[in-house]
Amino acid sequence: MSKHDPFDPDLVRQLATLIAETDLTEIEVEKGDLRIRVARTLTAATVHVPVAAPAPAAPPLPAAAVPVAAAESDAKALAAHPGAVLSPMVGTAYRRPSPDAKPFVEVGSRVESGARLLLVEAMKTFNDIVAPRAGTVTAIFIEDGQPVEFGEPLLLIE
Amino acid sequence: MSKHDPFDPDLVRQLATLIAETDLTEIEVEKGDLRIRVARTLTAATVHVPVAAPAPAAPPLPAAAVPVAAAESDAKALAAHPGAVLSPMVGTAYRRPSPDAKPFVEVGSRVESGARLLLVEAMKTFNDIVAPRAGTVTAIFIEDGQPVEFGEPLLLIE
Amino acid sequence: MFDKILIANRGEIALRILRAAKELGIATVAVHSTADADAMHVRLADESVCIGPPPARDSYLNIPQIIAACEITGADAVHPGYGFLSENARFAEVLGHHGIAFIGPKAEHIRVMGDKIEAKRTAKRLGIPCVPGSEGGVADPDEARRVAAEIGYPVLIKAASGGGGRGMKVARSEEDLESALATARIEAKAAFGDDAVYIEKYLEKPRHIEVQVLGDGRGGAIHLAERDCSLQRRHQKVWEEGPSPALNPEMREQIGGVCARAMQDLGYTGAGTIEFLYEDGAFYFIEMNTRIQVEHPVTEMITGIDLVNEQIRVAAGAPLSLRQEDVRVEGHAIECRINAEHPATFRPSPGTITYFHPPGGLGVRVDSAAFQGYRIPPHYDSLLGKLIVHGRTRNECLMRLRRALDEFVVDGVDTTLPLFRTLVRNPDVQNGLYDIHWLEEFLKTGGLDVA
Amino acid sequence: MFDKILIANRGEIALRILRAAKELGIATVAVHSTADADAMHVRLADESVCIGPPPARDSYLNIPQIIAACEITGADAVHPGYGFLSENARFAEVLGHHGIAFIGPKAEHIRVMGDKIEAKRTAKRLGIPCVPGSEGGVADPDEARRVAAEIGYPVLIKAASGGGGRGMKVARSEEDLESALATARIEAKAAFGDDAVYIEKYLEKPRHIEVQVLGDGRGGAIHLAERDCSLQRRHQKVWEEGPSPALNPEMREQIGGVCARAMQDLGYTGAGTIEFLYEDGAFYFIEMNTRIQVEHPVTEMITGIDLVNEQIRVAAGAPLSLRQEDVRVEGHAIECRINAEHPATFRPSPGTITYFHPPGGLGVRVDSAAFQGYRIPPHYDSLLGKLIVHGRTRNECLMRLRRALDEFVVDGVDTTLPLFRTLVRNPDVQNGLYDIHWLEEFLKTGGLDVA
Repeated sequence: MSKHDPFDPDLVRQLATLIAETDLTEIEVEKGDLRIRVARTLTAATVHVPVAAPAPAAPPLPAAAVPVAAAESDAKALAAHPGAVLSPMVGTAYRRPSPDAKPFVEVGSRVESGARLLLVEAMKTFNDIVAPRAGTVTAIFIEDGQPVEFGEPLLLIE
Repeated sequence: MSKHDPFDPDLVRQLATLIAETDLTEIEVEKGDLRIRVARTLTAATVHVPVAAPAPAAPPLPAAAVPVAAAESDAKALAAHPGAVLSPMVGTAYRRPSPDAKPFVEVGSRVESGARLLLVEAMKTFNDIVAPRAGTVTAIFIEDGQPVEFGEPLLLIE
Repeated sequence: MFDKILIANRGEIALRILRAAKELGIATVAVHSTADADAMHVRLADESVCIGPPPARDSYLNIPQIIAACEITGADAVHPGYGFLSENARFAEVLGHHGIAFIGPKAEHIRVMGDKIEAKRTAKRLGIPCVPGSEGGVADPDEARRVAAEIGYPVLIKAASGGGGRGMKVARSEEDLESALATARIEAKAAFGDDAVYIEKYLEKPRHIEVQVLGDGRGGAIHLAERDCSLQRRHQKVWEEGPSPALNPEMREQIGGVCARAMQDLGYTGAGTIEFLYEDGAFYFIEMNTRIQVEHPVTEMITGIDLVNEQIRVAAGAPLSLRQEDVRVEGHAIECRINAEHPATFRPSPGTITYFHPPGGLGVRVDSAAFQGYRIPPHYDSLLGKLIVHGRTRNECLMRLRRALDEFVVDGVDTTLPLFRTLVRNPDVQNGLYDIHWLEEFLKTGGLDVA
Repeated sequence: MFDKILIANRGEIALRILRAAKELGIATVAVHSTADADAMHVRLADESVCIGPPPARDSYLNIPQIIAACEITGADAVHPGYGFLSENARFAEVLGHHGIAFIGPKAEHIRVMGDKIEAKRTAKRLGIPCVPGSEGGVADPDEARRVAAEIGYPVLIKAASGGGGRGMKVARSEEDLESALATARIEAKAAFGDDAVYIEKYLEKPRHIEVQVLGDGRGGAIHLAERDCSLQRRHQKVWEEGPSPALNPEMREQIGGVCARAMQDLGYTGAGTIEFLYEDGAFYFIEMNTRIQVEHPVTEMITGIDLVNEQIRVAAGAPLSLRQEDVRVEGHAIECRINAEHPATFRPSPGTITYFHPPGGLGVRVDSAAFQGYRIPPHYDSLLGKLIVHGRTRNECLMRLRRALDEFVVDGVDTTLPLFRTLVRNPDVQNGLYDIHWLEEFLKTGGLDVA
């Protein structure tokens, strides 16, 4: 998993404590598009401390599909980051208003809520992606002109 | 998302209490976009004395086959008992040398090693089943004239 | 042939389309809502695009998002499956404006058949038999008597402005007619503020029989025999089979020929289904579905023809791969729609499939996007998969279906498997003696023996 | 018809027989070793009897235990599957003595075909083409030259007392013959103490082609076309298909007719396979298997005939359900034997299957007794299941096989699935250009691209 923690490990620890303190074998919490599930096998004496990415009991994948799925689970982890700005639509993302203009933002840019961050073009229409809150752009995940899907993380504002 | 605290731990504790006090194995609560699910695996309170045979991760069975399988797992448990005398062959078990004779042994009979316990008939041949060790017959699992399979527990000597 | 097909659907039909495309060597794009990110067809597709949140209107019905997904992936054709946008004429048109092929009929044919009145008018014009009745409102008892005598009793008197069964009266003989007419008028007036009524033939115990057609869009069209989908619950098909136990080869040829010629006249493109009620040797048009249907595998099993493959070929401008004389019905096939529902209460049962073991062996086909560990989302229909069984005779098919149902294991969610295990052992079903009311009656009278 | 069939086998073929019996409404008894108590066919059978410990000689080959299992369950017929007791004439006889039907041919036919020399003699008598050669030993170079000229070069000179490839020399032309003969004599003398040699036609790049036959035991017999099983590794078939890419319909009719007439003359009962080497348009008898074969589903997929069903019917005294003119070869089928083995080293991989997801959809059949959670015992062969795919053409079949292989997931043990994913993409395989040496060569030259 990359440097950007998709969720607070303390949350998992807290759930682990809860599962140990109660008689439960499984706790699942879902809020928005974050879903965390912790489970404990009764026979196993030790509690697994940091549960890996929230991929509960993902079945094995046909060989051909594995790389795709791996990439997807990274994206999922990023999407769960509280500072992530997600694409509200399918289209092509642009970082600048025209090919020879400067990018709207760079890593390190300080932005106000409502500031233009990117454009997403779909069906010949350019749609503004604006900052949902004030903060500093700490990462940009997309290249200029890259296709993006719904819910794909575009950048981080922290 | 109230990011570091998407749920109230007390709610999980409360559900854990509920699950313990009721007969449930699973509670799922969904409200708005928050969903919490807690589960508990029911472990049998008592330990099976004759250790259950190694039936690892037996998959669920087609409905039709369930009763047969249940009976089989009982037999397996018995077969693992250290005092069990198992049938060395497929055939029909008889408890007495002829229809009007007395049974070779009854529950409570004290037997020496090598004593005749039963006959198993297969292909018109009667085969002696003898005591593998001295002891007391504490249980007889078969009826007179009952078909038996290989490895089926016939009686217990303790 | 297309280079890349975008599959604008989900569940088992998305997987079905993906399989057909792969077998043609065509690349695939899966589009999906956030709820379907782990779906089988998403995993198996060459590319996938998340197009929106779980509600269908924001994802699977969201035309701009689907067009955008075509644009970013370079898909040159879209297969709409069934449901969702499959019978949306505007979608077909918008795709056309963007230079993307719609794998389905022309927009005008979708539109005509999507309008009940227009569809019936078109069917009549094409020589497809419809329910006989008064052309318009019936003014007085004398006219009613004349019309009723012409179409034969029993007849149904229906409010012209009606719907939902209100203002409908059955007259079983001429003696009943006058009072039924009067009552219907009063009820129609009370319910709809309009006492105009019309008369049509009343079918008491019809079967639902539908004819599969394929057209090349240039005047070539064939039929692929019929399916009998009479076993329904709340107008949802539950069990489909082909050929119909009620038809003989002559009747099959006759109605099939009528449908094929109608599609030739229409210049229809791709796969379609002409649905009929059938009673006492006569067919009565209900509607035409201008798309692939859930139960299409029944036809594939008895004819050996891959319908989705034909859809794709025809949409790409290729001719049909066969002529009418190449179509041969062999044996018998039955499809059971296995839903994630309680088998007696039919309450949907979304959740995680903790164990999944489909049946196999000779003559058994499973079309399902389910797998062990799959979480059935609560947002969509409850179809978990389809079990389709073929046998050389209807009896062999039933015996094979019985053993296949007994092998099928799905744990973690309720399924309708126990219902089918009961149906396959029912004498009426075994004898093919059922109509569209049979299953409802059977369920009402507690016929389902579920532990 | 029988009331209860005891299945004297294990694994996928036990399940295959169980399915056929269920579909005929016949009760089933599974017999099993202690290692197979959790097997799928044991779970699905009406009754099961444990007949011994894991070693096959103490269980699946233990005739008295199997007879006793028949006695205590009241089974009136035994299906032996393949391997184990399936070609044991004494077993068939002992069953007969106990009044239990053996689902297979008469004991005398098993015996004749089980003896290599007797089998070849019988084949010749019945007009089945054999490898031409000197009838007995060849005394001198002149006789050798005469025989060789008659059968055509290249020829093989074989030690009469030989075996295992020792004392074998190939002569490609008359110039080679004298020295090859001398060398073979010397080697034969050294190896076996006997310098007698004989000559037969040498096949350089033969294919393995086999004809499926069915007999009613009363002089009626038909053939069901051929299977091409040339893709072998260490004489084990790996990939089987039908029809053979090397035959045309006339050749199929010709060799099939020869085999069917031979079986009519023999009065053969049930299913059998006549195996040939095939080179340059000619067939050379190898042996006849007097049982159902692993690869029988290939024939079932292209003819629509249920071979195990026919075996049971015929053993019960019923006639075959069809005549020669009813047999029609439709499309193409390929079977892949999925073994629990490492795909490159072929090391067996017993263990627990932690995930099992077979492919589905149109034209795909899986015959497997595996399931998620199944523990493959180390005592028996490594066949995990068979994937059989049908298409209207060989190309469609290959494309479908490719997509089915990509859908098939087996975790927890190694499988040969990756080998088949490579083979289905290989140009020689795609073009059907292979002989019985092809796969060994392919593996030797590192053709397998396994991650």
